[in-house]
Order: sequence, then C-alpha cells, then structure tokens
Amino acid sequence: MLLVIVDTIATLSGLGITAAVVLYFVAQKFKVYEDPRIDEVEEALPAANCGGCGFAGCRNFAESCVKSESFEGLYCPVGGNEVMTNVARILGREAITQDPQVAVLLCNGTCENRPKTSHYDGASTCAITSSVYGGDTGCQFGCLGHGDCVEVCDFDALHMDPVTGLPVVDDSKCTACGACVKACPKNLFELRKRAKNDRKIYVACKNQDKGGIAKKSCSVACIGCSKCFKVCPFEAITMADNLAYIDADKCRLCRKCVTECPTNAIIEIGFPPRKIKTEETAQANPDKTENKSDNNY
Amino acid sequence: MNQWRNFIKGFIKENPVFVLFLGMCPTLGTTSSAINGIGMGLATTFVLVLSNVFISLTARFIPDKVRIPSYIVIIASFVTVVDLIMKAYTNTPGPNGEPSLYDNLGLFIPLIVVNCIVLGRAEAFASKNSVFSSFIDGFGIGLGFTFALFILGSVREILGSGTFLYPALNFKFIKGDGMLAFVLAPGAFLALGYLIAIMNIVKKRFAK
Amino acid sequence: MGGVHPPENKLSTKSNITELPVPKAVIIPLGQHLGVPAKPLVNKGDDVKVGQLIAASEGFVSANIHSSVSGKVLKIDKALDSSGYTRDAIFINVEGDEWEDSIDRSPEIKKEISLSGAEITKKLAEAGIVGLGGATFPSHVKASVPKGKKAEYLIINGVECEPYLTADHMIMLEKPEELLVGIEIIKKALGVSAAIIGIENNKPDAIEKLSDIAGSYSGTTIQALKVQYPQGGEKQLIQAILKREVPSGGLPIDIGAVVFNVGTVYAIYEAIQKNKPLFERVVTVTGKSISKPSNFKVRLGTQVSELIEAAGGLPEDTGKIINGGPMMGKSLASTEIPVVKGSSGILIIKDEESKRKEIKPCIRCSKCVSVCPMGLEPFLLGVLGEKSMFARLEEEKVMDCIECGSCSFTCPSGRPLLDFIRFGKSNVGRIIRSRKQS
Amino acid sequence: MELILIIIGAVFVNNIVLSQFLGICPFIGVSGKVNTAIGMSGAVAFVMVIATVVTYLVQILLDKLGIPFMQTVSYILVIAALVQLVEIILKKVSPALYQALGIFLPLITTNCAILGVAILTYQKELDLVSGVVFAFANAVGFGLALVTFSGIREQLDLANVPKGMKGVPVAFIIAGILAMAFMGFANIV
Amino acid sequence: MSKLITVSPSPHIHSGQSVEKLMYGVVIAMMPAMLVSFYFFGLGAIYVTLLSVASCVGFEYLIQKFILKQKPSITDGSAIVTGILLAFNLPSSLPPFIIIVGALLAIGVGKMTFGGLGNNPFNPALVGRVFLLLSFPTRMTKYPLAEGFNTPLLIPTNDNLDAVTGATPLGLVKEGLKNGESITSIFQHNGINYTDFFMGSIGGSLGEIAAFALIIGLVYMLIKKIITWHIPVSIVATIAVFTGILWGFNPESYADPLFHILTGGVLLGAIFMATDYVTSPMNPKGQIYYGIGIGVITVVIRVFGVYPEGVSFAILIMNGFTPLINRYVKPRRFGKIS
Amino acid sequence: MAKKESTFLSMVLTLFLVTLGASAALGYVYELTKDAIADAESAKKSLAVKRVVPEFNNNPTEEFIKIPAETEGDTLYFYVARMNDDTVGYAIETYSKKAFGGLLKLLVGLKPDGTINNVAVLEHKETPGLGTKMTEEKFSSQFPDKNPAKFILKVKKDGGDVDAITASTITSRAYCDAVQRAFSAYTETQTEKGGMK
Repeated sequence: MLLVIVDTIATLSGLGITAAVVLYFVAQKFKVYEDPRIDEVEEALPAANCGGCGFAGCRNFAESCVKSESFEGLYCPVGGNEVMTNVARILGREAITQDPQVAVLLCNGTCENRPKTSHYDGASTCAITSSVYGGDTGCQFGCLGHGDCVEVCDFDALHMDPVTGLPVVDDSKCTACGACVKACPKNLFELRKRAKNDRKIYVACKNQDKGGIAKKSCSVACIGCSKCFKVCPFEAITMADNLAYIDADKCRLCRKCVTECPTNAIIEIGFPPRKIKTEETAQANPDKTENKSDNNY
Repeated sequence: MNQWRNFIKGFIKENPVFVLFLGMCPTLGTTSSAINGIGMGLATTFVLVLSNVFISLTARFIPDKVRIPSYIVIIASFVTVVDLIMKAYTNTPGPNGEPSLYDNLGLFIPLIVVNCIVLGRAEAFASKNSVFSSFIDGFGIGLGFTFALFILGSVREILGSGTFLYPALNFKFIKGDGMLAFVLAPGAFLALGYLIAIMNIVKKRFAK
Repeated sequence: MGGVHPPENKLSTKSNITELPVPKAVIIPLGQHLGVPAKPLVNKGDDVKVGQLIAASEGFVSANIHSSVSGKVLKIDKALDSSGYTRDAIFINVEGDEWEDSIDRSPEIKKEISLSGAEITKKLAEAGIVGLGGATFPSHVKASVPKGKKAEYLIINGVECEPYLTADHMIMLEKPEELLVGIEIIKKALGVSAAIIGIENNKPDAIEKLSDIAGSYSGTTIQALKVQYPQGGEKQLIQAILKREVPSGGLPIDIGAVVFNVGTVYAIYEAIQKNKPLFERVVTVTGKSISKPSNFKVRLGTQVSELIEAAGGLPEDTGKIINGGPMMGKSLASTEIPVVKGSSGILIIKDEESKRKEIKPCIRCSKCVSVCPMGLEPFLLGVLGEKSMFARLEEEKVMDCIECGSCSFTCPSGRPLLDFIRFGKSNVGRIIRSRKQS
Repeated sequence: MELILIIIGAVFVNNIVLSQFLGICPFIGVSGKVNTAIGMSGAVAFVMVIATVVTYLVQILLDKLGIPFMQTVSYILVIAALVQLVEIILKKVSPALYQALGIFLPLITTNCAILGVAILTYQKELDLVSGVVFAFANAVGFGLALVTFSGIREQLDLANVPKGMKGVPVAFIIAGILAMAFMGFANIV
Repeated sequence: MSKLITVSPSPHIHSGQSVEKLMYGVVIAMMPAMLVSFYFFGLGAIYVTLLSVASCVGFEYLIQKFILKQKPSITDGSAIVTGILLAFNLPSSLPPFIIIVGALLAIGVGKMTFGGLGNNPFNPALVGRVFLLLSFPTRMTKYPLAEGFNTPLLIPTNDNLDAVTGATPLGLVKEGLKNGESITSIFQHNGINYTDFFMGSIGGSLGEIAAFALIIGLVYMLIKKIITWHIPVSIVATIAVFTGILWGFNPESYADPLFHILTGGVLLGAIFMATDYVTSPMNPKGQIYYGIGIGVITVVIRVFGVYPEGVSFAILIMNGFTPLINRYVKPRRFGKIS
Repeated sequence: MAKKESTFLSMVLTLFLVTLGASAALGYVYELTKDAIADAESAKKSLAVKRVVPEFNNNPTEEFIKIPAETEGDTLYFYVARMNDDTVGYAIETYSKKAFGGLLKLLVGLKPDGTINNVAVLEHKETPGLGTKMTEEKFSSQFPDKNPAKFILKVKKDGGDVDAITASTITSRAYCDAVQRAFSAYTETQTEKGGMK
C-alpha cells in the first residue's frame, strides 16, 4: 500500500512540478501586456454594442477611451452621463457631460394630413422606395412609412402607428443612439435635448417646397411663412429652405409659436392641456363636456 | 446572498444544460435512459460539491498563474474518486445481462473533469465565495444538471424504448418497439434541441 | 450565359416615326445625363431659339443642353422629372419655331466627313450628345480613347432587347444611310476600321435593309443575333459579338471595344453633318391598352402627357406609366414629366398587369442564378441586401450587377430580388467610395 | 489497411461528435462561421495528435508503476500544460499559424474530445502509430462535422428560423439530422 | 385621376412562373410512378399515399396556424410534394401510426423547425424516412409482395410480417453475399430479372419500383424546365462508374452497375429527392459535385455498410454539405479576371 | 480576498502541494476500493455464467478450459459449473464472424448431456432494432432445452429448425453458427476426453 502511494505521489508531483516550472518560465518570457483598465471600462459600459458611439462595439469604445488622452469625441449615448462618469472615474479623468437627448420625428404627415398621389408596389423598405422616387404622396420630404427606423432600433423604442402610418418614439426607451437618424433616407429624425417631463416643441416638417406646393401636398406642412420666427422672444427659431427650425438649446418652451403657426406644423408634447385647447376638444367631444360641466356645478 | 435562491437557480434560471448550454457531452452521451441520466447527474453533483467546497477553502493560497492547473488537478482527483467508487459499487449488470451503470456511463465518468460546469463554477463562484455558499451553489447546480439529465433521459427512454426508469420500474408502455432513433445518437440531439426550445418558452413565462 | 426571353410585344413596329407638333411649353431639366447637372446660361425672361445652348456642361462627365423650342424663358425652378424627385429645370414658353441659323435643315444626306477625329469629339461635346439607349453617358467622353488603351472594334447596338420598344428599330428602317455615315464618323473619331452592327433576329427587315447598304461602307458588317434579354447590355453585346468578356470592374475599352447605340449614332450624324445639337429624339409610346402605339420624334422637354394624348390618350385602366422598357424602365408617378435625352419610350401597363405577385419565401430553385447574365447569385445578393450584410455583398460581387431585372422577372416566388440588390449595391458603392477616399 | 479502417471508422462511422458525443461544446459554440470552424478544427487536430502522443508516454509510466487509476489526473494535467505550451511555442515559431489557430487554443483545454480521444486510444489498446492515426482521424471527423455544421448555420442566418428555435435549439436539431444521416455509415468498418 | 397609378422599381413585368406551378409540376411528374405503385401494391399503396399526404398537409397547417402563428401556406403544394415523396419511400404495409410519425418528423422537424418552405437545410421527406428507418427497422425493410389489387388491405402484425412480405432485390443480394453465395447464384436463386426492375414488379417502397415511370417523370420535368439534368445525371453516372469498377474487379461479389441503378431507389432519389430545390446546390457546377457525392456515398453504404440501399442517407449527408458547396463553388462570374 | 502573488517559488510550491495532496488522497482511496473493484469485476463474469447454467456453488471463472485454435482470437473458453463436485453444466464463450456487424460473442450454457440450458449475448455490433432482437425472448427462447444433436442449428430458410428474426436472417444465421461452434467444441472435448468430471 505504501508503495502505491509513494508512486502516485512521485508521478503526479513530478508532472505537477514540471508543469509549474514550464508555465512559470513561459509566463515570464512571453508576457503580453494588455491594459487591465480596458476590461474595467468595458464592464462599466452598457454592453448593447449598438455602435451609437461611433465605434465598433463596446470593447472598441473602451479601448479608445483608455488609449486617448481626453474624452473628446467619446461619448456613450446609451449609458449617458452616469456611465461616462463611471468610466472617467476608472481612468481618473474628468468626464464630458452631455445633455440627455431623445429622438423626434420631424414629420406629421399622417394618412389624413397627406393624401396619397400614387401607389407604391415594391420591396417594403424606405431605402428602396426612396431610390425609386420621392414617395407616394405629394411631399417628397416626408416619412415613407415602411419602418426602416423601427427595424434598426435596438432598444424597442420605435413602433409604427398603424393609424397614422408614422413611427412613434417611446421616450422612456429611447437612448438617443442615433441608429434611426442614420437609417432614415429622408433624414427625418433629430436628436433633441431632453427637457423636463419630456416636454418638447418642434417643427414636425422637413418640406422645402414653397408654401403653396407644400400646403397642397400636406395639410400640416411648414409653409415657411416666418410667423413663428417673428413671434419667438428667444431667437430660437431660424428660417431656411422654406422651413422653420427651432433650436432646442435656445427654446424655453414658451409655446408662443405653436399657437401662431397657421398649419399646425409645430408640435408640442408633454405639456398640461391649455385652457383654450380644452375648450376646443370639449366641443369636439360632447361626452367630455358633460362630465366636465357636472364637476363644475 | 439568499441561500435558497442560490440553491434553486440551477433548476430553471441558470440551468447548466437548458440555459447555459454547459456540459453538453455527458448530457447527450449518457441519457439513453432516465436511470443513466440520474447516475451521471449525481456523479457530477458529487464532484461539483466537493470541488466547490475544496476550492473555496484553498483559493486564497493559490497564485493566479497556476490557478487553472491547480483547479484541474483538484477536480480530476475528485473525479477519480468517483470513478473508483462507481467501479466498485455500481458495476453490477442488470437482471437480463444489461450493462451495468458504470459500463453505460463509461468514458463519460473520467470526462467529468472537462465538464465546463465544474471548472466554470470553481472559477466563477467557488473561488470568490464562502465555503457554505459554494457548497450550496455546487449542490444546486449539480441537482439542476441532474434534473436536466433526468428529463432528457426520461423523454428518450419513454419515446425510444417505451419504458420509464427501467429497470427500477419494470413496465412497458407500448407493445413492440419504441422509436429506436431516440435511443440512438440522433434522438439525443433532437430531444435536447426541442427541450431547450421549450425551456426558452418556460423561462420567459417565469420571467414575467 | 444567362438571360431570359420575355414576350416581345413590339406593338409599334408598323408605325413610322412621326413628328410630334411643337408643344406650348417645355420643361428642360438641367440633369439629363450621367454626372453633374449642367449650369443654366439663360435667365428668366430671355428669348431663346431652337438649338440655342441654354445650359453648359459642368465637369468631365456632363453635357451641354440646348433649347428644343423657341420662345421665352418662364423661370428656372424645381420640377419633377423621371428620377422621381424635383430638380432644377428651365421652363420655356413656346413662341413660334425659330431655329438657330447654323443648323442645316435640308433633307439630303451628307456623306463625306470634313472634320478630323479631334474636331469630331469636340463637336460632340458642344452638341450635348449623350448615349440615347438610356445610360445617358456623354458621347464625347466615350469617343475619346484614354491613353494607353486602344480601340479595335466599334460595336453598334441595334439589339433593342427590351420588350415593347421600337425606337431604334424604326431609326434603322428609316435612316439606314444616315446611320452608316454616323458609324463612319465615330470610326474616324476612335481611329478604328472595323464596325459591327448587332441586330436581333426578330428585326429581319432592319437586318436586310442595313446589309443592303453596308456593302458600300468598308469595314462595317451586320451581325444577326439570337433573341435574348439583356443582350442590349453593353457587356452582353460585346460578349455576343466578339466573344470577349469585359473584366469585372472594367470598361469595354479594356478589351478594345466601344459600343454606341443606334439612336446615338443617328444623333451624332445630325450633330456632325447637319450641325444640329441634341434637342429632339425618337420616343416609342406603346402599351397593350394604348389605341395607337407610335414612334414619335419629340422635342426634349415635352411633357409625357402630350405624347400619350397623341397616341390616343391615357386608357382608363392604366396601372403604371413607365419611362423606358418594362425590364429596366422607371415607373413614373405623374404624367407631367418632361421627355429627356434618356427617354427611349413611354410604356403604359394595364392595371391588372401592373401589380406585383405576392412575395413567397425563396425556394432556392436557382432559376435566378441560371438567368443572371453576369454569373451572380441574385437569391443570395437579395437576402444579403435585405439583411444589410454589405461586406458579404461586396465579396459576392454585387457591384457587377447590371440591374437587368432578369432575376426578379423569373423568380417563381415573386421576390423583389433586384430591389434589394440595388439597395445593397448603392450601400456597397458608398462604402467603397468612402474607403477610397480615406 | 488497418490504419485505413481506423480512419474511416473514426471519421464516418463513429464520428466523434455525431455518434460519440465528444466535443459538443465547441461544436455548438464555435460553429457560427465557416472560417472560425476551420480554424478551430485545425487547432483541435494539432493538439489532439500531440496530446495523444504525450499521454501515450504517460500511460507507459503509469502502467509500469501499476497505478492506472491515476490516468484521469495525469492526462488532464499533461493536456492543460501542453495546450499552454503549444500556444507559446506557436507564437514564437510561427506567428502566422498562431494567428489562425491561437485564439482557439484556450478553448481546447476543456474540450472533452481531447481527453476523450486520449482515453479511447488507451482503451482500444492501440500502439503509438495507430494511436496517432486514430487521433488525427478523430480530429478530421470533428472538423468534418464542425465545418459542415457551420456551413448550415451560416445559411440559416439568412433564413427565417422561428424565434423559439433560433440559435442553440436549431443547432441541435441540425446535429440530430446530421447524426441520422451519418447512421447510414453504420458498421462499414 | 380616380385611381392612383402604381410606382415600383423595375422590372415591371414577370414571367408568370410561380411556386405553385413548379410544385404541381413535380406532382404531375410523380403521377406515373404513383399509378404504377397503385397497380402493383393495390389498396395498400393508395392508403399509404393518401395518409402520408393528408398528414403532411395537416401537420403543416396545424404547425403554421397554432405554433408559428403564421398564415398557413398549404396551397403552395410543397407539403403535398413532401407527402407523396414520403409515401414513395415507404412500404405499403405500414401501420397508420408509423406513417403519421414520419409525416410529423418530415414536416415538423425537417421543415417547420427551420422556418418552413425554403429554409430547411435537409429534404423533409428524407428526414421523415430516415427517422422511420432507424426507429422501425423491421417494418421499414419488409415490403409487401407486388401482387396488385389481389393483396388485401391488411397491415401485417409483427407475427405474420414474414409471411406476407419480402425483401428488396438489394436486400436479397446483400443477404446472399453475407451468406457466401455468388452474385450469379443469388440471381438464379431469387429469380432476379431486369425487366421486372424496369416495369416495377418487385418488392420495394411505393415509388422506387418502376424505372420507366420514374424516367417519364424525369423527362416531363426536364421538358417543363422544372429541374436541370445535372443532378440526376451526375448521380447515376457516378454510381455506374463506381459500381462498374467494383463489378469489373469481381463480378461474383459485386452486382453490376445496371442492377445498382435500377434498384433501391437510385432513380427515385436522383430524380425526385436529390433535385429538391431547397436542399440542393444553386449552380450547375455545385450540382454536379453534389451528385457525385451522393453517388459515391450511396455505393459505399451499399457495398460496405449494413443498409442494403443508402440513397436516402447519401442525399441527407450531401444536403448537409450543400451550404458549403454553395459557399465555395460559385457560378462562373462574368468577366472574371483569371 | 487578496490574490497571492505569482512568484516562481509560490507557483511551484502550490502545484507541488496540490499534486501531493491529490495523489496521496487518490492512492488512499484506491487502496480502499481495490478489493471491491476486483470483486465487482469477477462477479460480473460469474453473473453471466449464472444466467446460462443451472445453479452451482464453485467459482467457474477460476475453473476454465481453453480450447486453443489456430489464432489467439478464435480460442474458446469453457467454464465448468459444479454443484458439490457434480458437474451441472458448462458455459462456453463462443463467437461467430458471420454477423452483420462482424464479431458476435455468445456465452452458451450446456447441460452435461449437451442440451442447451441458456444462451447469453456477450458482445455484438448488430443494427439496433434489427439484429439486436436476438436478445429478445421471441428468438432466444427457441434454444433452451434443445439438444443440438437433434435440433438443427440453422434457420428454416437454410433447412434448419430455427425461426429467423424478422428482417435479420444474417444475424440469426450468425447466432446459430456461434451456438453450433460451442456445441461442436463440446462434443469434441467429450469424445477426446470421455467426459469431463
């Protein structure tokens, strides 16, 4: 019995020691240095690999963060400031903070607002449709409604509304990764600063046609009348190519332009109902009027 | 950590076979019957528990560079222990001369050593956690593995030979043959594929 | 290799080329050719004559544009053109029909060529000649052989393999002599002695007529070809006639061939011998439902609606209006679109024929592979395009696709293969360009 | 002749993956792309042959000392050390080969096909030459299954596999059908 | 304009070819062989065919409707083709249960698991067939004697299976060779006769017995351009060459090429199974490699393996290789710079 | 927990200690189970013998006769079973090479008068579902209590008395061949030695 145990020990220990010695020298001789911080940074990232940062995946972004001196041009839109602060802490640097953003669709050309002028019959993607022609309505700038943006959204934040035929952004899920901005052949998405309660005011139109033509093709088109431009107290509105544009950084959400717009091309979202508006809706909806009057009395 | 949750995770949430896709070789190779599946599962559990406990005890003394070789030697030792024990006590042929459990599991007993579950748990859990947690973890994962093997073994045995837990239950569901393909290699793959698909759905339901 | 044989439906072969009356107003787009749009030389309110240069070439692959009517420039504004988008165009209100004096309007055929090769090329550029087969590649660029290359054969494309279209066929029947002189002109410009006119067997009258005359022009021969779509493609035609293949990514000149379309040759004849810039062309107006399928000589800028009116009016059950042939033409969203240099035909398709089939899953029947004239695998390219796998697409040679549509035409599952291939191609093209830049 | 039978047996009849169930983890894991599959097969072939030779020598030692029960421990120790060694030597000697195979080497330590084949070589009582041939043939069998499999999976990337079946489940179904097809070779040797 | 005009990318016309036309074309091509099977195996053949087609179509409908929640596409004819092909590969003496299991495996596992028509890497009918062959080897290798409508519609029990069934010519040869007999004596012994192979009065699966009926189908499909010649011809040629070599080597222990081609479903496989669109390579060159592969594997299994035939296995294996063939064997690209 | 530094000494020492501990423990366990393993091995064989011959109380696995043949592989083994010194039967390890999957090994139990007591399949490579049916009662029950001297060990097709397995005539033939080989060897030894007592 003793002999067996001795043999056993000798054999295995011999193998073990050989292995250890070899491994030791090997480890010494062929050391490959890789910055351990890359792993740490990668761990701090959301691991969505969406490419919203402009790099090929999270690991690639992490490497760039570690290698570069500053964070210039390095921002993870998905993780936002929180993640960037973490990354900065790992690397012992200051983080660049960026206001959180959200994607908005600059088109309100619903089936109702924008009548069809032809029937498209081809592969159902916006990219292909736009390679054939301007679209199946009179407006060449509006949403084609095939949902290329929905397809590319990794965060389930975009859905097609079957009634309007337009995509709808789910603000709570949108990470402003910018995939939809790239996917839309009509460049209808814009990343805008998130305001309190996700309130926003923007011109939901990209139609560069002259007023008359634009209005003819879509009832809610921006006709470039400049009324909003004139009424804006903060100089947040600029005019170009027959279009008004509201700069989200300057806009104070005063809503003056919204009432001014003759075509309702400016959209306000997330505000409590206005007095004047409630009356309008009340007229449109008699049931509600009754309820309201009950409460009042 | 809640030890009960630590224990139960191996069954559905982190089931090594259905969810993590680890230890596929013995899963497929030893599940021609439910009993074989259980036997393999328990043997693996035994190794898993002991190596988890032992490694959580010694992890702090082992230098990083020789971590993997050391773990492998420890695991291999427990595997050999299991091998010797099974060779001694589960090597009796069945009443009609069927091969013994040890013969059925055959090559897959020494191969427990390269079962990714064992080394995986040692690396990911035991080396960082307390002895008791590691014990529970090993036990839970091991039983989860056994559970998976049992399910797969049962499906294959019922469809393939028309028996269940034979020879413990000597009962035949159908006259004549079962679908032999399920006893053979192809059936193992097919049954496991569909079981994983079903488990995907079950898991989604659990998550909700 | 490959190819399909769609029903020919050449309905307008009995109708001689008739001149369409000058319209009341024309819209002349500034981008009628491959490359950058031309730069307008006239302003609102200017008076112009027929044949007057109104927009100048802007760059190498670009072409001059001449007025097709006489009258007053109404405005320079956006107008919907056959690309499906609004683009800059010159709007002219017609007043009378006053031609530039330099244009020789006499009917007799002028045979001897007084200009030298270099002068011919220069004149082609001035006259704004582009390929009238549809590609609208400026002819003066094609006619100048790049350094280090040598042209051996001039190939004249009289194939007209697209169903329905007959414009080229009619030119061959009615202007054979002019064509052969035109060929001599191009030969001179290219410095080659051999020219081959390729004509498909389904136009025996054209083959006969040209063969009769060709004898008096040395070096010019006629070759009858079996009927096959897309034989009119440059690469396919060279392969059919010379048995040489244009290398992938290369040009015909790489293997010593230059191809001109019949319509272009006629335009070249007129430009060189008659001093007439390109401002009108022959357009086939056809379709099963149209009452008078015709071949018209049309002033560029005339709206499509007027052509259709002249051919008997737009039928009630119109489903699609196509600018070009049914295989490669572009479908139009409106009839208010002007005829441009590349418009070879207007095809009206009935409603019931215009709808695409329901899309079924690919059954991998490989019919698309066997019909692809470029030896590609459309089923694979299609699905790779659909899934935006551009790197694989490039490996699979998507850029070789000539967009002939044989794959979509033949697909039993009704898959929009070419749609996705085109999408993939445009993306791969962009990737390649950006790679070259960096 | 005997060697040929060993090869045919190992490659087709008792294919290591499809009928012996060894090396399933890399079979499922590294079979997404044809190119990776080829790299992995190469790496496995390399290690499998060397491991068989080395374990053969270890076995002689064990037999001499009369301690056969030490087989598992010593084999795995030797294989683990060997894989690392190969990785390093390869890096030094042939960077090109390392580029092609290197990334797969760490995966191989816990590939049960290597240990499995080493033990099978012992159990079948093969001599050194037959053992090497056997190991190589098994590696070829592994590669054959892996590459074929990856081709099918690559094609399925373009197909509309139902959601629940996507990924691993459908991979097992393919393996099942392939195993079924390979049953046709049963008893050829 | 009251109606909107349609706008779409080119091309604007279509050949009119459709999946349905192709599938029903295949069904028509299979008719001669089906009628021959009815003639020789009587009611049994009709029952197997009907049940197989009905269960394939039924499973396709049920799976699409209730599991995948898709619009059922049973009218495209592909399930019918699978059903007939499965029936063609079965003996006419199977209990209904086995046929239904085969259909479930064919449609459920072989086709729907991968996403339905066009996505399956393996020929569904063969998946069903091989599964049955492995699962119920006795049932699947005993064939009723070809006695036409005289055979009563009776599914033999395990006990009288031997009495009312026989083996295929290939099975007889295989057994004879194992027993040490020579080819000549086996042929004499069992009355093996080439006219029977051609006309179909031999034991076997429904669809494999009559060479002439299968060839009629082939000619029909070639004329209608449903398939090309590459696959069938390369398979048959490979088998002829390979078995020819063995036969030349020793005619007493290897049967001659004609025997191999006419028996054991080679023609059925080469004409109807291997040419399945979805699972065969996409270009002529690839198809020829594929055919050669099938031929070689078939002969290897027949001559050296346990299964007397082997076409099914060979096709299934080559189905597995098809994606690789598609990947590496490309059609000749136009203008390829060599 | 702080990880230990990887120094040369610590690495070698750790591996040494680990292997030392492991091997010592293994050696110990081996010693503990050695006897049980040996018992299990021999029990395995005697269990097989037990299945084919009547009850005995000696250890037939230790008491066997070799019937040598030309090659080593063709050797037949006779295990003699005795009950209190009375021979109650022989278990003969026999084989056939005519089976589908090549070698087929059987253990044939004969009573002292040559009647078959029982047959057990030791090793085979037959097709599952076909040849494997030889272990099933329908086929194997044909043999016990038959005397091969009168009962012709051939399938009926070849003019014998054995009902072949459905669709597996070849396996059936091989089975008969193996049993016949055992019986022939038995008769040979009987005539040579005049019985083995």
